[in-house]
Amino acid sequence: MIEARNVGRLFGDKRVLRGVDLDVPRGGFALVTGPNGAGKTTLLRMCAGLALPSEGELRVDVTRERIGFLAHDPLVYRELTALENLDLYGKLYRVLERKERVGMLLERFGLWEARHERVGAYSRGMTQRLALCRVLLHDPALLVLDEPYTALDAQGADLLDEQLDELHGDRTFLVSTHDPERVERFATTRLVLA
Amino acid sequence: MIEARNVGRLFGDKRVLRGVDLDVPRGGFALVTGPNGAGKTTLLRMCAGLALPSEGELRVDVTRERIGFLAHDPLVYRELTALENLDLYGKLYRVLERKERVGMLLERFGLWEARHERVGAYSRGMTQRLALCRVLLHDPALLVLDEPYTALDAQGADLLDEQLDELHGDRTFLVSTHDPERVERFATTRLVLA
Amino acid sequence: MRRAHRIPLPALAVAALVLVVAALVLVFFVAPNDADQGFSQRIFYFHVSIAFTSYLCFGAGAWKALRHLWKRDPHADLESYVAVHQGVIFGSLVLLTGSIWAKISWGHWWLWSENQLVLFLVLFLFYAAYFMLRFSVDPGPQRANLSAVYALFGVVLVPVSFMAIRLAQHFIHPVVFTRHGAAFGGWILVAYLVSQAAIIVLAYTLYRVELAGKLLAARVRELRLA
Amino acid sequence: MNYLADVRALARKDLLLELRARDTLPSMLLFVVAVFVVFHFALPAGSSDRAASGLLWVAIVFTALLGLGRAFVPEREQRVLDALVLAPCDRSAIWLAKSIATFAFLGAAEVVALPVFALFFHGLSWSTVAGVALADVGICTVGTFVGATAVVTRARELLLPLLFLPLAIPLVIGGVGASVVDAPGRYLAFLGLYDVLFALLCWAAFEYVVVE
Amino acid sequence: MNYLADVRALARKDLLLELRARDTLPSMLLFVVAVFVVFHFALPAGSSDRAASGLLWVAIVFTALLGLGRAFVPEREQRVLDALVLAPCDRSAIWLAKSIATFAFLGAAEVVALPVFALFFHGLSWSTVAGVALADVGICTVGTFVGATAVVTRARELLLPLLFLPLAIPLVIGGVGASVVDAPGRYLAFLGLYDVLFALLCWAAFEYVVVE
Ligand code: HEM
Ligand SMILES: Nc1ncnc2c1ncn2[C@@H]1O[C@H](COP(=O)(O)OP(=O)(O)OP(=O)(O)O)[C@@H](O)[C@H]1O
Ligand SMILES: Nc1ncnc2c1ncn2[C@@H]1O[C@H](COP(=O)(O)OP(=O)(O)OP(=O)(O)O)[C@@H](O)[C@H]1O
Ligand SMILES: [Mg+2]
Ligand SMILES: [Mg+2]
Repeated sequence: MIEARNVGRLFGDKRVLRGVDLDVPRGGFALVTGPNGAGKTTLLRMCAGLALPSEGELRVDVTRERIGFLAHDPLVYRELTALENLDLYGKLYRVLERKERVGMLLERFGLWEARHERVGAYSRGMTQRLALCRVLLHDPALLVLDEPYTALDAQGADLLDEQLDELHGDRTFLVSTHDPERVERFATTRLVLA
Repeated sequence: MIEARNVGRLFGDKRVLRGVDLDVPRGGFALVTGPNGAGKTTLLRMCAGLALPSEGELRVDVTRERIGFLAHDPLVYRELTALENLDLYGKLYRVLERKERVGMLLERFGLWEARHERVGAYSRGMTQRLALCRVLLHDPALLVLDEPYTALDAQGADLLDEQLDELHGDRTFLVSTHDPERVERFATTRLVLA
Repeated sequence: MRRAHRIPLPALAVAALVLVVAALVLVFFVAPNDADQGFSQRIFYFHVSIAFTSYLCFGAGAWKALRHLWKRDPHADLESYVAVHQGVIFGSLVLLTGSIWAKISWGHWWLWSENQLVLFLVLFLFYAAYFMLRFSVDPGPQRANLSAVYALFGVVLVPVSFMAIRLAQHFIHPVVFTRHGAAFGGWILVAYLVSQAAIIVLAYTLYRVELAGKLLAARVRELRLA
Repeated sequence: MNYLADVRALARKDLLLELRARDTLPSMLLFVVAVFVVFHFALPAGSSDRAASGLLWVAIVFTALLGLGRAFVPEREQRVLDALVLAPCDRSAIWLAKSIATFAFLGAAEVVALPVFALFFHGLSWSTVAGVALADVGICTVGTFVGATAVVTRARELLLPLLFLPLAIPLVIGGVGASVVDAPGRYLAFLGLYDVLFALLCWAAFEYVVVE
Repeated sequence: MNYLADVRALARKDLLLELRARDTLPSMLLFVVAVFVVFHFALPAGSSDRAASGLLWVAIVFTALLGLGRAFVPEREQRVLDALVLAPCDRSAIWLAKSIATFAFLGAAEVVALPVFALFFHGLSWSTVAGVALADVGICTVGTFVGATAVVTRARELLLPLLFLPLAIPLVIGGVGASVVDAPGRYLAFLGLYDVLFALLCWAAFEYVVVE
């Protein structure tokens, strides 16, 4: 699914990644770790198609609409409600049974009661939950998750575990984290950036 | 240092906190936990002086310049460099030996090499480290830290542990977290919001 | 392979030098004095050649931009930028020579009533903004894309602005080929053509020099970062 | 059809955002009113028609510029543009939807401004209205494109007018022409040509602005 | 003295932010020239002096609105205003510093624009320059105040334009008056009075705007 050969990335004159090799087969689960500033986010953005490598070759074998990308920012409009945000993405991704799925996800992530509130008024954890809803909404084949456990409480983290449990094996995962124990049991590939 | 009696807070018609009682003596360490959306951030903002309780009484016995507040957002200018940001806060807080302290903190949190880069180009963990530098810069007597471990790698978390070790007992702490084990050993007061 | 049968740079430089000298000789010693403007009219040979050349440069920049967007030709971004840069340099010279000429023959450095001048100013402003744009993005694929897109906008803007000026129905000044009709022949024509050739070759030489320098700098940077 | 559905969903979102936050339209209205106040004092009574319609065009271009400066603010604040770019819709739909929303705001401002103008200064000819409508299309298509560009750069705010004004000058010429001459056909045709040309260009090139 | 030091540090930060986007001054020059080119095409050659000074005022109002719209963007983007409010400095220093910075940018733009204007259109009378300077003060003090209000009120609502419109129009009237009438004294005095009055008001009220 993902094949990186000697990938490097520069920002201006600054080298952020060098010689990264990565192979994630369909259904694999790649765990990316490394200290702050190692380039995890940069690598994930490239795999999601938001940036290009400066060197090397990167192949991601999946069309854009089958990718779900969880970034550091929640990527939702602060002035819209949760419902309006998910509805918009549902339309753009042409999700079948859109309204039903939106309702189901909001309920699953405990946001149903708050669905009519401005996202700007959400707490950080609620925003992260909404971002997860956004990512799962169109049932992607490749999930690129950048520190997905951030800001989640214990129950939220368990929820995410369940989701991973359910999807893992079937979908391909590329996950970065500072707490590798949490997802260690899923991992089929490990990449440590330095 | 902090004395809350039956504190409540409403946003519009929405009740976020109700009947919170909290006593943190000088030198105490209060640990605030609770699920996403429980009102931890709201409480911490009130204690830092950024919001007022809608009900009840809240007394914080320290002047504004002796408070250090770590928020969800790093509260630094993205278009300035780390050095420029810290220098600005150093001036506003009239920090003695400002330049030296800024240098010391940048080095301690591993940002010295990146001191001349725009904060906007920092990785998330680097930004969190900078936010910690900002909070410690004026050597506050009351530290209000909202999920301080977020986005830090193992080494960064250890650094923060060290800082807490060093300051604890001497300074007063009000810390919210989703990972209470990490700071359990410091805690003198525990508040669980629901 | 496209680069293999390029004219070597030294040969170009020599050709440019020879042509410029020839043009200077023709313009100042051979071509006859203009009937109503006298000696100052000789600036015309350069003014017009430079104006034409700057349009050529903008066109070349757009062509390279298209190659970047379309073929992802790895050098095209730099080539496009250098071409536009030359265009802006020559554009400044148009403003300069034009202004000098205007001061001599009209007594003003600048006339707002001459729409042709204002049009050129508009284009000049646009390409100046192109530079601002390019310098406010970090080097990388994004900068290459944005530069290319605006280089294309520029060449679309040129004819559109021309049309707009025509529509504005004011007196439009550079109508040499009709106004001077009969007088435009003989040595005048030769002098003009040689100056035009000289300026074009000069521009191409400068383009190649700048490009070589930029490529070298890029190579050095690559080696340093490797 | 999917394309149109995408455009509709995206444009609806922009209208909703404006309804929620009301960031753009009020400042456009403020500016238009201020311009008319200025000219109410500055233009001697009985100024030529030509001067008055010139003023109208100045007001339109700058009001549009104010609106365009805010067009992509919601996307920039939280980097939402990344998510839109990742969505399977054609990228040009993002541009088209934003253009339509901007057009709606500009149109709304003009619905207020034109009658006020007609009242204070000088009647309105149908050709002026047609010219304004055609020029609006050009302003919004090109302006949105430039606005998206300005978002991804660092100099952002200042870059927008710098890139936009030279591109808008043909529109001003065409618009003023359409409102002052007796036979505005050629000017209107020119505006239409401009719209088609630049809309096509923007449509084809937008992809390169938002992705690397 | 500490107060002044705070104001200095804060204003310096704004200037730094501005200069970060490198070529600010050249782009300002380009911007001014572009604006005049638009005016050139909009207004017939040889329009009256009064029309020309009307244009000048339109340009100034526009630049001011553009500047004010972005004045608090850096603070809003990351909620940095919270940190400033927590800092031990007097809150009014935040307002004063921002006003000074905005004034500096507006002033810099005008230092470029006024000579260009004088050169291209029409000499400058001293009363115009005085009117511009006085109006700038009012625009920046009131505008900054309103801008800050807009940042902190969560649902930014209609506040900015609703407040700013009635507050700014008197300045526009006074300024235009000062540059078109023969005896501008009364207008200038009015502008001065306005400045003093509103500066005091803003200075005293700012604290209540930024904290609960
Ligand atoms: C688009 C770029 C320009 C082109 C293609 C162009 C072309 C020409 C041509 C062909 C002539 C000869 C006209 C004649 O002899 O009747 C001319 C004359 C002249 N140009 Fe330009 N020009 C350009 C821009 C400018 C600019 C920017 C200025 C001034 C700042 C300028 C000032 C003049 C003057 C003063 C003359 C002499 C006119 C006369 O006295 O007959 N031109 N230009
Ligand atoms: N747009 C950019 N311009 C310049 N440098 C950048 C940019 N984005 C990232 N960087 C730099 O690249 C390096 C890696 O950043 P990245 O965000 O990929 O790290 P990360 O591994 O995700 O770190 P973290 O664990 O803190 O999230 C950092 O040093 C950062 O400063
Ligand atoms: N400005 C606001 N307007 C309206 N509601 C708000 C506002 N700020 C917070 N809330 C609401 O208050 C509740 C508590 O938010 P708060 O941010 O304090 O939670 P938290 O405990 O910090 O959660 P998390 O663990 O996710 O950070 C949430 O339901 C949130 O929607
Ligand atoms: Mg990261
Ligand atoms: Mg919180």
